[in-house]
Amino acid sequence: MLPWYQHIPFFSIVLMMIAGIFTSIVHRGRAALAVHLCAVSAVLAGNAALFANIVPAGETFTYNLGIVGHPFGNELVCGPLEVTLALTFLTVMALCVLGGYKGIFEDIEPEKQNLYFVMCDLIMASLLAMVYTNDAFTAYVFIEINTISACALVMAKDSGATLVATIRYLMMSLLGSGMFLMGLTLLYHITGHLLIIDIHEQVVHLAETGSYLLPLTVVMGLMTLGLCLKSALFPFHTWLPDAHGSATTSSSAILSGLVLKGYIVLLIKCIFSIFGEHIFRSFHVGDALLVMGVAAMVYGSVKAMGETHIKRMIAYSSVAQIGYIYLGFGLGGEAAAAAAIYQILVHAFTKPLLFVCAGELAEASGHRKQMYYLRGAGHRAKLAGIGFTVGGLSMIGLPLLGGFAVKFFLADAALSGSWRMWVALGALAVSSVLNALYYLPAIIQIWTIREHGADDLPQLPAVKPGAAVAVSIVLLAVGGILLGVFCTPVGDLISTGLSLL
Amino acid sequence: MSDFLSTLWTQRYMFTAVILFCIGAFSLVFNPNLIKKLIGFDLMDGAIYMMLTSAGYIEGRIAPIVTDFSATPSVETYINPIPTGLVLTGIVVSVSVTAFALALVVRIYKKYHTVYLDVIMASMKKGVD
Amino acid sequence: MAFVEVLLLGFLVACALTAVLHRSTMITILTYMGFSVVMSVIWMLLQAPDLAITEAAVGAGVSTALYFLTLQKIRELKESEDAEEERRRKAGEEGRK
Amino acid sequence: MNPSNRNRVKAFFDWVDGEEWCAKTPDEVVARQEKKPAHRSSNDLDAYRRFRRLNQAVGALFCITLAVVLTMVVVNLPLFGDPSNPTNNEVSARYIERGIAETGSANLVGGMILSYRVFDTFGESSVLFLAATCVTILLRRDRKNTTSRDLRELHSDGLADRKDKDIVLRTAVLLLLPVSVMVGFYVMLFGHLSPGGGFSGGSILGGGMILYSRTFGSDSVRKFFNEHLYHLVKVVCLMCYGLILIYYVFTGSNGLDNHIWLGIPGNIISSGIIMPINVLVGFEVACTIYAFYALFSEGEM
Repeated sequence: MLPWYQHIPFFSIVLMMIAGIFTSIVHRGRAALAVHLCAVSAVLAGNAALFANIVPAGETFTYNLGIVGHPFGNELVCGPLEVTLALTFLTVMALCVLGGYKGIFEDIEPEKQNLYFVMCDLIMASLLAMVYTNDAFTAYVFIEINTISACALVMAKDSGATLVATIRYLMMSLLGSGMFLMGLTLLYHITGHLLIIDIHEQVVHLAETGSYLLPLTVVMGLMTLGLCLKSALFPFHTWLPDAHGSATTSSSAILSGLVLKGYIVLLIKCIFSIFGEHIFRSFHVGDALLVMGVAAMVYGSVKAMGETHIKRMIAYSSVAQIGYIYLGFGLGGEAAAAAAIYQILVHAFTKPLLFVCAGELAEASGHRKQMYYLRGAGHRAKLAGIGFTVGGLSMIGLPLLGGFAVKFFLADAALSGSWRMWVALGALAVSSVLNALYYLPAIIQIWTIREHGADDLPQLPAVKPGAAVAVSIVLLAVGGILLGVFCTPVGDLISTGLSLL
Repeated sequence: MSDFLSTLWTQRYMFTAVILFCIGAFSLVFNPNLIKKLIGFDLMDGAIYMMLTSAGYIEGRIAPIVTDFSATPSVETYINPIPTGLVLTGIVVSVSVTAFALALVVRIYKKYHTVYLDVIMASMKKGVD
Repeated sequence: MAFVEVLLLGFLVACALTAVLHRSTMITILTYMGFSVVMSVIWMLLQAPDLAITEAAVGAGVSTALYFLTLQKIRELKESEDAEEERRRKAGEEGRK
Repeated sequence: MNPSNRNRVKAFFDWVDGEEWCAKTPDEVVARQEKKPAHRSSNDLDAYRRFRRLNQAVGALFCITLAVVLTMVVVNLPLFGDPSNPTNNEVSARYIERGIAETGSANLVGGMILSYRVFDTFGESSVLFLAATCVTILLRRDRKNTTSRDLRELHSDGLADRKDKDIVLRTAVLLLLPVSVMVGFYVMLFGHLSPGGGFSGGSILGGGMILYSRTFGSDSVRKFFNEHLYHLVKVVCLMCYGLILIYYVFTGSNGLDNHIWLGIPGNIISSGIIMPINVLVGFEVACTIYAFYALFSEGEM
């Protein structure tokens, strides 16, 4: 018999899927929300127990999904890094749904509200599967689940703009999954395995003997390119601002906080588990990631400065933040990768916080999302204003906030001396300044008191946030602050997890 | 050169798959007509599946469906069953995606009266939405 | 045998090119259907009868049916739009009279 | 910056962004965020048509490059049909040699995906479920996607009970229908003995239902298959599948005996969990495919 906690990853995934299937016959939206929250909390509790059991011991285990042992079936793998990521994703998922639930019930037709939660359940299942899987083809299947349900989240609002954003997102994603599957096919052809551990053994063997080098390079290129397309790395970000900017609040939060991260987690698996960091670097794919990451950091910020629509501005800032993650992978080395993973965690808390607060602020300004109309919104919705300020300052990189820790770790990891150091440090400096250039005006704008009669805006009443939204904003902000304050233990945890991968 | 060509002939299925993949990807990304984009996606997926299946084919062996139960099946008789299984899974995925995307196309047509993505984008910019 | 293979593979490429490049969406869908049928023959050649059955049922059946339904839906919408336009135009003319 | 220069910069940004509307230069931003938003500038359609040409030329170049690279890869791959390829390793050998003993299925492919790789296959069934749900969100009639004109037309045209009066078609479908139902059930039930399985069998069944509905009107299908039944079948099938999966994986991973009776290979009642799953998946797929059709053509079941 296995220890009880080793069953948790599998049961988490299957429970979320079954919850999704069950939700499709729950005909009331609020009941569906309750089912979703129950399922997520149950899985969260399970994963917390798993965390408590394996992290102190630094234990890693694989779990067979079939009747026979190791190389003959699907497998899950779980270590400190996986369980940390899963915990973060689950927490953020619940908070995103809570934070945007008003929007969900307003934007979606009553008879279809339960279907929205089906999508949330299945997104969560696919994220967990992508985190825990040890089988490359399972990863592909769950990538597709993730793609379809993410598209459904975008289109749930059912306006013209969201439909077009969805189809653009879908086309880009389909190209991405096609590339990934092509890479996987070639990889299977030259290694003969689908389990990540076995593929790694074969890849090391191939790299040593020098056979199939060209296919191996192309495989790396295709798989990385596919995942970059899906995680909106510059210059493949074109679908992102439309999709994230036009969707309903909780969809935007889930999409930028979690869905993009799922693909990046998979990329971590590709780099560290499938190919091995050393081999990946020796093929210079990492340098391409570095360049694109830096370009994304600068370009995303510049475009965000030009936006007057608050959600589109935050969406462009996501493009820049994804650039930080890729910068970490591009720099190479365990420390830089740990910084990139740290950025995944920080961004998973901060970006949903910004989206939820932006949604609240817009609601306090008569559902208008243009910067102009948001003047003084912070006074009308105080909590959201504070949340937005915390999130924005974290993005700029104020000490004691999550964003600062990331920049510190990245800069620290970059101090290796090669040309990459100068690129990375320069990009970090420029991008911090640029971040400040669009977040600060936005923050000032929402806290500026409007004089009577100075403009043509109607006077709007103050809005009290609902309990669920308040909980969501507070917990997301606290999460971001905790990640900034306790950066050393969390950083150590990530480094341990990374070395065990 | 003749070496190259003879290898290419041996790999004829994969070579065709590559051509189809590129045609499909081209249509998926650069064709403005949404329905043709989807056809491109289906072609692309078909090409990948052909590549995967041909990776499992072995000259002179038959499909892995046992009819003689008296003896243990021998590896020498049957082709590799894994790629076929994977493709079976993949086909379901691609038909699901097709259905979803076509539903989107219908809705978009209802809204914008065209299936050309660039025209839709242009009309969105004019603020017609 | 080699001849048959070349014929089938060539047909696949030709179908794909026609489907992508032809102006008419109808032809595109029809050639895609042909593509699926030939694909299922190729699955037989590659000793994958499971795939042949699935491809014939799904690619040539369900997928194509869905494409046709979409096309039909679009045509219906177009016709009803045209009719509406016509009615509106006539009403406008009568109003002017 | 002079105006023409700025236009060029703007055009470049637009290009990188997939022809999106773009704001002015960064310098004006701080000031502009407080200004009242202007209406988005209108753009000429012709510009897009010109763009289409350029776009496609670039695309063709890109795809040809990709084709050349992949051709080089293909030439360097293990050869087609060679028994000594890396793919023919101990894993596939085990599936072939011990597949029947361990799964009880004579169709080794079907046996493999529903026992060794059953988790993948459950994911695949969920993808189909997900697609059906998405199509429902998009096309099921509600206030947003149906105007009163649509409804009026639907009823006045008799679209709601569209029937084909053509006697040839009706006879042909009547002849074809039993065959397709029979083939569908055969493929589904014999999925562990012969090629096929739940998915292909279900699609054939669903295709039969589509034919029936097309010829005799959707009302005649509604007599035996309505939305209620659709939800019931879909959810019950997937739930049962999920429970079988949980039991199977739980016992398998613990190394316990799962007490699943494999039967005598070659018999119709054999192969443990594979035949039940094939049947469950088959029903789910048939329902889903008919649901696709009904939602596409009428917006309701």
